[in-house]
Formats: sequence, C-alpha cells, structure tokens
Amino acid sequence: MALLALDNVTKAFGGLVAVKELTFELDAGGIAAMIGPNGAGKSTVFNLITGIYAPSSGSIDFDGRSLRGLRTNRIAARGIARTFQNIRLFAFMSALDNVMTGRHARMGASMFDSLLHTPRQRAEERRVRERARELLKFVDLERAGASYARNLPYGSQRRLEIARALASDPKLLLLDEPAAGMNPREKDELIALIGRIRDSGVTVFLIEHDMNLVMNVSERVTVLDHGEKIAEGSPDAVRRDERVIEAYLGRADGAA
Amino acid sequence: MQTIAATSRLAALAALVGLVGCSGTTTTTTSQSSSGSASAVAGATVIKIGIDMPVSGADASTGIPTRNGAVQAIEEADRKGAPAGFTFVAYDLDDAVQGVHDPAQGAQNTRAFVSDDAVLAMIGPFNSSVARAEIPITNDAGLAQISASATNPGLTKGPDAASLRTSHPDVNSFFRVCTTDDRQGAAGAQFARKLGLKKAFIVDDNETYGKGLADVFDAQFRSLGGTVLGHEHLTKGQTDYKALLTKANALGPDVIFYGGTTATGGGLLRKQMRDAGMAATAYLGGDGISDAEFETVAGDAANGVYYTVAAPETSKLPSAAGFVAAYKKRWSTDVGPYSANAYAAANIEIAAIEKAIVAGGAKTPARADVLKNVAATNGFPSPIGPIGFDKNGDTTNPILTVYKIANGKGVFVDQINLKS
Amino acid sequence: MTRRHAALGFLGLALVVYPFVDRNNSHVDFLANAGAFILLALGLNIVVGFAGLLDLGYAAFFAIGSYSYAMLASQQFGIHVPFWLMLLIAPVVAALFGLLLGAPTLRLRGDYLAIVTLGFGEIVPQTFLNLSQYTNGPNGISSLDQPSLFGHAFGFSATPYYYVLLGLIALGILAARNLQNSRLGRAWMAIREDELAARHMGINTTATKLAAFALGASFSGLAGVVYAAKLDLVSPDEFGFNVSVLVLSMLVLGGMGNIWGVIVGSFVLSFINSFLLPQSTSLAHAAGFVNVDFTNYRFMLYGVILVTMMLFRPEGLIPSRQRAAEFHEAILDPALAAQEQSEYEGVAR
Amino acid sequence: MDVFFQQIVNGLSLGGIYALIALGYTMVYGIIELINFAHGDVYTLGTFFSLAILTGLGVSGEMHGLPLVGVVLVTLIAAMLLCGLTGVLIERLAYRRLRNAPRLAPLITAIGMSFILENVMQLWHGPSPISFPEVIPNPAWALGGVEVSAKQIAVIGLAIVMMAALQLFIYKTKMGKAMRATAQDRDAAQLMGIDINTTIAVTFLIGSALAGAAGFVSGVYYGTTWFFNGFEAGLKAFTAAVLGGIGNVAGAMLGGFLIGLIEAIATQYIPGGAQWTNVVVFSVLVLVLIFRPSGLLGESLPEKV
Repeated sequence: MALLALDNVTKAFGGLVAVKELTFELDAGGIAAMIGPNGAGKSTVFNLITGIYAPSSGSIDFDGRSLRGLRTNRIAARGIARTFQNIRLFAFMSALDNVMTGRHARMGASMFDSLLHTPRQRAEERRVRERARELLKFVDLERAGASYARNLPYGSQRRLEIARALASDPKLLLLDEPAAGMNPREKDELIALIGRIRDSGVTVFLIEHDMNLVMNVSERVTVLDHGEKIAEGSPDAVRRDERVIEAYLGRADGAA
Repeated sequence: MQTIAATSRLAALAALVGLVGCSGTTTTTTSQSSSGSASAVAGATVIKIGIDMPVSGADASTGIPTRNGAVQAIEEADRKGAPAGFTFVAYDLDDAVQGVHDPAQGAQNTRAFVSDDAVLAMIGPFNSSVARAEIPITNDAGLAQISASATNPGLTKGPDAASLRTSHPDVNSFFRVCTTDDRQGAAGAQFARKLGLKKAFIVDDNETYGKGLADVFDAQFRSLGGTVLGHEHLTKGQTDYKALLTKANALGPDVIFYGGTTATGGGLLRKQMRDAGMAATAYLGGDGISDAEFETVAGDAANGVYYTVAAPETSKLPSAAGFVAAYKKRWSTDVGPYSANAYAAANIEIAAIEKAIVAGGAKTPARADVLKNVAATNGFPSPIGPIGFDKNGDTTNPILTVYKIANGKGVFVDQINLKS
Repeated sequence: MTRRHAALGFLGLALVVYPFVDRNNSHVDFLANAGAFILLALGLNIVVGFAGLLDLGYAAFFAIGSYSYAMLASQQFGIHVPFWLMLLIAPVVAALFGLLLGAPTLRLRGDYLAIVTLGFGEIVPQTFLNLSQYTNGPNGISSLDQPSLFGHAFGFSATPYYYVLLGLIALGILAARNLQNSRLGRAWMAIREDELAARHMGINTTATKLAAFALGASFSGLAGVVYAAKLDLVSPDEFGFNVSVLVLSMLVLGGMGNIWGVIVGSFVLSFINSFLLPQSTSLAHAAGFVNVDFTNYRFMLYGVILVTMMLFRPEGLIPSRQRAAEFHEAILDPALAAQEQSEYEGVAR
Repeated sequence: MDVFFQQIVNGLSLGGIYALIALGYTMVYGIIELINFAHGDVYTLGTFFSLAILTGLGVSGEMHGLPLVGVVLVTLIAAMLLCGLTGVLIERLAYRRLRNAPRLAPLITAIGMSFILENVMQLWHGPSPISFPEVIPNPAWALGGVEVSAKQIAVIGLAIVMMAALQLFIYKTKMGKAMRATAQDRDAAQLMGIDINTTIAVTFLIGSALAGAAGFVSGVYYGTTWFFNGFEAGLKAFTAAVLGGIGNVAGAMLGGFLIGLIEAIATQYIPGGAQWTNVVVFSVLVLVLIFRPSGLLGESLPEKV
C-alpha cells in the first residue's frame, strides 16, 4: 500500500490554478523527488500535504487515512515532517532546543506536567534531550547544541532543520530544496545524510532544482510543469522523457 | 563584541545597584525624617497634618484644588503662629497610582501618617471608595480624619459604617464637612416638587457621589408623587450626550436631574440640552455643579439652572469671598468645588490641635485629645457656613440652599430644612 | 550555582524577617502591595514574555479575581467561601475567562490581539460598574471576609498579607521557571519565533497560546483575591487600562521573558510609584518647595520608561538572553551561551 | 420614527469626528502596520492648539460673515499644520528606529508616547476640562420632526470633504502612489527608487493633520476639551478603522460613521443605554475582529509562507 497518495488534487488561488488534477503515489521506504521548472507548483504540493492549504478538490491519503480537514499540527503528529525552502528555524533558540521542540508531537507532558515538573515529565525531558543529542550527532552538529540556530553557518542550519524534522520520528520527511545555496562539498555530505535517513527507515520526498543531486539520490522522480504531472518514473526514464526535455529546454531556467 | 557585551552588562548591574542603593537611601531618609520629626515633637516644634488626595492623572482635576484648600489652611495657621511655638506642616500624599484614586494606595498613605508620630490628624480622602479602605486604619490608631468630599452615606451611618470601625467599634475617627448624598438628593426632590415639576428624567455620572445623589433623588421624587421617566448613567470620558438627550426629550420631561460634577459631564449636558431642543426644560443638580466651571462650560445655557448646596445661604457670600480671593492669590487658579470644604476641614483640625496644646500645658497633644476636640466641633465658622458634627461624624447642619443661575451667577432661591 | 542559591536564600531570609525589623506598617503595606504587582507581572510575563502575545487588558483578570472574592466571600450574597479555598477557585475562574476571551481571538495576528484584549479590558470593569444590583456599582463591595489561619484572624494589618504574597510569589517563580523549561515553554518560544514552523512541529498553536493566556490570567486572578482581601474592598475603578499598562511597563523595564528581571522591574516601578514619588513630593513640600509636585509627572515617567527602554534597551534592565538577541539580532558571546546552557540544564535536572 | 431619524443625525455628527481620527490610524497602519496609540492624543493636541490659536487671535465670542470664515480657516489650517508636524516628530523620534524591530516594540513605544503627550498637555493647561469660546453661530433647522444644527452639518461635511481630498491625494498624486507602493511592499518600493523615510513622514504628516482637523472640529462643536480626551476617542476611532477595514481610507470613514450610529442607536434602544455604549462599541470591535478581521471594506490577505 502506498504511504502517501494524492488523488486528483487541484489547488486554485482565485483564478490561478497552481496544481491541477495531480495524482501520484509514494511507496514507503525510498527516496523520491519532485522536479519541475520554477513556478511549477512544487512547493504548493508540499503545502497541500502539510495542510497549510486545503485542496480545492481531490484527496490526499497518508498511511491509509485521509488528511482531509486536518490542521498542520495534526498532520505533523501523523508522521509527516518537513524542512523549508527558506530555512525556518527558531532563530533565537539553541540548536538543542530546536531539536527538542521538533519532538513536541511525540511528547506526552501536559500543561500540569510542565507546570509541576512531575517525575514523569522529568524523565521524559531527559529522554528527549538524549534523543535530541543523538540527532544532532546524526547530522554532524553534536558540538553546536548550545548555539543559537541563527548563529550557525548556512549549511549547518540546513542540517539542523533536518534534525529538527527527524525529531518527531516521521514516517515521511519532506525536504524543500535541501541543497539550495550549498557548496559541492556540503552537497556531497547532504547526499550521504539523505541516504542515512532512508536507511533508518524514513521515507524521503524532496523537491530540488539540482538535477545532479536528484538523479544521484532519488529512486523515483515526478516531474511537474504548470501544476500538472508530465512525467514519472526512474531518474533515467525521466531524463529521457520528451516532455521533460521540452519543459526544461523550453525555458532558460531549465539548466539549474 | 565581547567587551561591548560585558560593558553593557556591567552598566546594567551598576544601574541596578544604583537603584537599590537609591531605594535604600530614600527609605532611610524617610524614616530619618519621621524619627527626626518625632524628636522635634519632643522638642515641641513640628505638628504634621496628613493630606491624602488623588493628585495625578485623570483625578488630578478634582484632587489638586481640594488638596490646595487644605494646604492653604495649614500655611495660614502656621504663618499666624501656633501656641507654644509649634509649627504646622502639611504631609500630603497622592492616592492615585494609575491616574485614578486607588484604595490600596490610600490605605498605604494612611498607614504612613499613622506611623509618623508627628501626624496628629489627617484630611481626606477625596473618594468614598478610598475612605472605606482608610477608616479602619484611622479607627485603630485613633487618628482624627476629616473628608472634604466623600459623601457616601455608608461611611458614617448604619451597619456599613459599623463594619469599618473594626478595632474600636465605639470610637468614631471619621468626619466629613460635606453633606451626605441622601440629604441633597432629598432636598432636590422636595424642591422640584415644590416647583410643580411632575416628570423627571435622571442622569448621573455613575460615580459614588453622582449615583448616590441621583438614586436618592429618584426614590424621593417618586415618593413625593413625581414620575421618573428614566434614569441613565453616563460613561466616563463621553462628551457627546445628544443621543441621550434625544431619548430623554422624546419622553417629555419637565426636569432633567443631574447627579454628578461639572467635570464628569454636568456642564456639557446642560449645554447640549439647547442643541437637542430642550432649552426650556428645567435642569437641577447638586453641589457638584456649583463651581464657576459650570458656567464657563455651559455658557449661556447655564442660566436658569437650579442647584442645591448643603449649607445655609450665608455660606455663598461674605466668609467665602475672602477665601476665594486668598485661594486665587496663593494658587493662581480658581477654587475647585471642594477647595473650601478642605480648607474648612483643615481649620477644624488645626483648632482642635491648638485647643489640645493649650489644655495640655504646651505639650505635644495626644491623638486621642485631638480626636475628642474634633468630635466636639460645633458652630465652627467657615467659608461654607457653621459646621458641627453629630455622633456619626456627619455635619449637624441640615439646612440646604437652592440656587438658580442668572446672568452667570448663582442667586438664592429657596432654603430647605430637612429637620422640619 | 551554589553562590546563587546562597544569595537567594539570604534574600528570602531577609524578606521573612523584614516585618520584624521595620515596625513602620506603611512600609510593610507598601511591600505587600508591590508583592501583588509582582504576582501580576509574573503572570503577564507568561503571556507577553514567554508566548509573545501582547495582552493590553490584563487588568480585567485582576478585576475578575478581586470581584470573585468579593462576591463569594462577603455579605453581598451571604456566601462565605474561605479565603484559602478562594486562592484555588479564583485562578480557575480567571483562567476560564481567559479561555473564553482567548478561544475566538488567539487566531488573530499579534497587534489585533492587543486591541481585542484592550477592548476586553475596557468592557470588564465597565460591566462590573454597570451591574450595580450585584456589585453596588461605583461604591464597590466592601467588608469582605477576613482570612484567618489556625483561628487567628488577619485583621487589617498588612503583615499577614505580606507573608501570603511572599509565599505566592515564591510559588509563582517556581511555576514560571518550570514552565519555561518544559515542553510547553519551548512551544511558546517556538510560536513567538515562527508560528508557521511551530505548527509543523505538531504544536497546536491555538491551544498553546490559550494555555499561556489562561495561566497568565490565573496569576492575575490569584493576585486579585489577595489584593481584595487585604484591602477589604473592591471597586470598579481599580482595574483600568492604566493598570494593564503599568504591569506591562514593569515587564518592559525589568526585561520581558526573564523572571528575575520582571520581578525587579515591578518592584522598582512600584517603589517609584507608590513610595518615591509621593514621599519625595511630600518631603519637598515640607522642605518649603511647595510648588514641586513629582506625582504630576507620573505619566511622563511611564511614558519615558516605555519609549526610552524600547529605543535603547528593549531587553530591559535584566534581560533574558534570548529576548536580548531577538531585539538586537546580535551575535552573542559563545562562551556565555555555553555557560548559560549548562546552567539551564542544571536547573532542568 | 422622528426619534429614530434624530438619532441618525446625532450618530452621524458624532461619527464624523471618529471618522477624521480614524483616517490617521488607518493610514499609519496601512503603511507601517503600527497601531499608533499616540494618535488619539495628537487629536487632543489639536483641540489644545486650536484653543491657543483662537486665544491668540483674540476670539472670545460668536463671529459672523467674513471674519468668521477667516478665523475658522486660519485656526483649522494652523491646527492641522501643528498636529501634522507633531506627528512627523513623533515618528522621527520614537518609531523610525524600531521599523524593523519585533512588532511589540513600536507598539509599546506608541503607548509610551501617548502617556508623554497626555502629561505634557496636563502640564500645559492643568488637569481640569477647559472651555472653548463659542465661535460659530449655531442655527438649527427642523426637517420634518428632525432637528439639524449648522455645526452638525459642518462636522459631517468636513469629514466627507477631507476623505475625498485624501482619496484624490492617494490616487492622483505621485506621493500618493509612493504611499500605496510602500504600503504594499516596502522593500520593493525602495528598489523602485521611492524614498521610504519621506513617504512615511508624509503619511504621519497627513494622518496627524487630519487628527488636528478633528481636534478643531470637536473643540468648536463641544466647546470643551481636556488632556485625557484622546484616550477614549482614540480607541473608538481605532475601532472604526478596524470595522471599516484597516488600511482602507473609505473604510475608515464608513467605520467612523457606523460607530457613531451604533452609539446613538444603543443609547436610544437599550434600557439604560448610555452606560452601555462603550461595552457595545468594544463588543463590536471584538466581534468584527473575530468574524471579519479584514473589516467591511478590507481585503483578506493570504498568509505568506
């Protein structure tokens, strides 16, 4: 059964149709990518999945259940985590606190636990802090725990955002242009990191402009143009697809 | 970067230490000054009279002129010279904290007076709600307290007043030179009926004084056979009463009764009656609109307005004139509605203290003696007429005067004796 | 850490013995009043400092706490709920009103929220004033039940209230610290920093903001009970907009988000307000400067504090590290950061 | 029925003043998203300036004919100018530094400025209400059973004229275009070569000048003022701006008239209505913000992700 299934999803803003009758499925356990020229509607798809926008029509199922009408925080609790195209860390919280905050949905402390610091709450805090340290280590930031997120170098911020997203033990991780602004060395590290995430059992779905990266890591690629799916398949198949070539070559920005 | 951060932290610390240090010094200065004056009392020099009024923020408009009246009396007494070389000093504190009178601050101020041995009596507070918080404290300390303006009946009479005298149920420490709302409201109702006015529309400012006055008028006017068409309360800060007056006018009242002061809307209300086509309707109020301000605000429309004053007619004339002139000279402003009351209250206390000094052989009098003398006040001459206190601390003089404004001045119309 | 604990212990001891040293009851009275404002400030700090929601109608909850004591523990309706029980009930009542106001409005953007709360702050005291058949209108409700402990009545001395407030403030500090270092505290910070990202962490932003609102309101309700009982009176003009702004000024002066900063800020402002200004004016008068009136500059002082602090030191006298950085967007000294981090973890353990 | 129409007239003339004040709130909010708390006090300052100018001109009683027109114009324009400059000064001193600070910061500063202005006015004229000379003769006309006075017509008329002039300015002049561009996207406007500081200063100049006009009108209309006048009027005017759709000039005008009408109608038809007007108005504010935060004429903007 598919982990994520979009069925005939359309999203229109007033007269502008950003996503049109999009249908695709994502199986659990791999790395998939969505590509397309600028303005093809990729970020809108992410925002639809995470509940920032509600689809104008069509349905989105995750893990066998519909996401219809669910607010973003409920969807996050279901097991979808994401990063953002323009990094949205909690800038003035420490890296460690950022990751611990990412664990929010998996924590049980109630308002009264928080107020009274019950033994249960203390034990949970300890566990979560431990887990957050592990995650920082996982993304090679074990020494940055005390720094403000804002004060980290750009590449580290990208990785911190991934650690924060992983803190909720997601089934599906959405990465919105994770390599944007990275130098080649950082990109290599990122590719390795994404591999490790996949190996840990998290399904990864990414939007990316960098063709090399996409072709390197993804097992499956969906191509979007003008809000519509124009191709789908293995990287090799997509690379050879007439419509994809046309979509990219027809525009100057296809080179990215 | 590091140095800057460190420096700024250091600066903050220094500022903090400075503040704490400053607070420490001030506390000591105050306690020194109080102990200093206590020793001065031993050397028989300084007697303080506490004054508690709201003098900042929105309440300043009524509080400052009232405080000034009391201060003026104390200054005059000091200039004249007290017996046995004593000097009089005003110890005035503000009971407004957030720009309005604050009972908690009033209580704190009263405790400050009580804790200062040189304070033998106090004037204030302005507001009835503050008085409620202060009376238990002066009752406990046996400190004579006279208010110029707190008119709520419950402060002196009935179970309400009894519950305030917690420490010494049989001793009363609280007096007032203003009349209570029930008397003025009743007098107003009697007068209105005497004029043959049948249908009244009542407006008050929803404050202790104004609403108390209006509530009594409301009940009395009905019991005297009048009809009350409506009773509305103004909202603080409002300046446009046209809608309210249109509503009143549609009911066809003979008279608008206003419970409140000029500052809370009395003048504007009258002025706007003309714009609302009610120029011919009578307008009646209490001493809250007896100030010169009323004529200024209402302009021509002031003419024809009736108001009651809780004193005999003489009060309006010669003895008051001297005070009004002296006040204007001292403070460079016109008197407020309660300046003369506060002036009279302070003079009563000064007289009581002086009497106690003389009786006690030039020693610093005990608060109890001062209190006894204040309670025994009778026929005391003042700008607001002769004053005496009954056992509750209310003025004994039940004679009220009704004035009508003509050519911008209040003219005697009627005298009402509530005893008869 | 130990030095800090020692300092705290010393301060606590000094505060406990203070009424035995200073026999001037007006000073103890002042400290008790200041204590009520510290409690208010600690509560508002949860709303404004932790969660970043600007509440300009905070005094409304103070009014609700005070009036609930006045109505449930006096002759007004013949109901006499004990003071100590009211200390539990009133915060709950205030929190419920917090929920009632917050539930529909907390979705609004920050400055709209400020205005809604301001409107609420205007409505509540006006309603207490207007419903005079239940509240005695402008006269307020007086002769409230006096608390007693082990059969010993509080009377009208300020000293017992001083100790009650001291205890409540200690609990308040503990509660605020606990909240700050918890799942909920992190969620508040996250919302303040980036609401949208916070939602993606699974944080129910509306519920989390509501929690801040309700907890803040409950502090205010608690302060209201003690304040009303101490004063033996409630009246509708004690709870205006200026009270809300006064408490906000305390936060701004001391340092939003920092518990100790907030306490210092509210103490300093209370001291200036109800001690320094009136006493120094009086001293000046006694010294012959009869036309000096410092109290008349009170609003100037509030205004100048708000403006200059915001322009030149928005993080307050004793800033929270995080808020200071937010306001200045400065790069902080990493050594300091590491040290505070270790302190933070020490506390959490 | 006459009563109803009379209340409409009452409400509109009260609303005219709210509307003039609301214009300033809406302009400033539109351009820098700041609730300028001090705006209500600038309005009060307008009454103080007007009184000072009238006193300076030696006016003490009713005037007629050409001298009346002259005095009114001179006072109105001078009060507007002085208030406008005060607004610019406030912006320069208190708000400009905080333009990129967290939104709490300028809001708190604005509250502080409001307190400072109130205290300055208290020190200027004392704490008590002060009176205006009766400058304008006030004949009234009965239309059916409804009485309309000259001053009421003047208040309503002036509010409409000012709004129309403002609309023309915003839509027909270069500076108006700059203001709209800055309101839409400050950074983009800057890139287009618009001088942001000047544009914002002009916004404050105009908004505050309109508050000055409102101050003059209210002083002459009610014949009184005091230092605390602006607090409540300011709150209600802000409510008006929100009701109409903040940032929208026509909305502010509509909101102002509506708030005036709501007050008048509530006073008439709620038993004991006068004491509930504030509760009603602020309840309207709360309800509008909950159910239609964009106001009657505002457009809702999607959240930026």
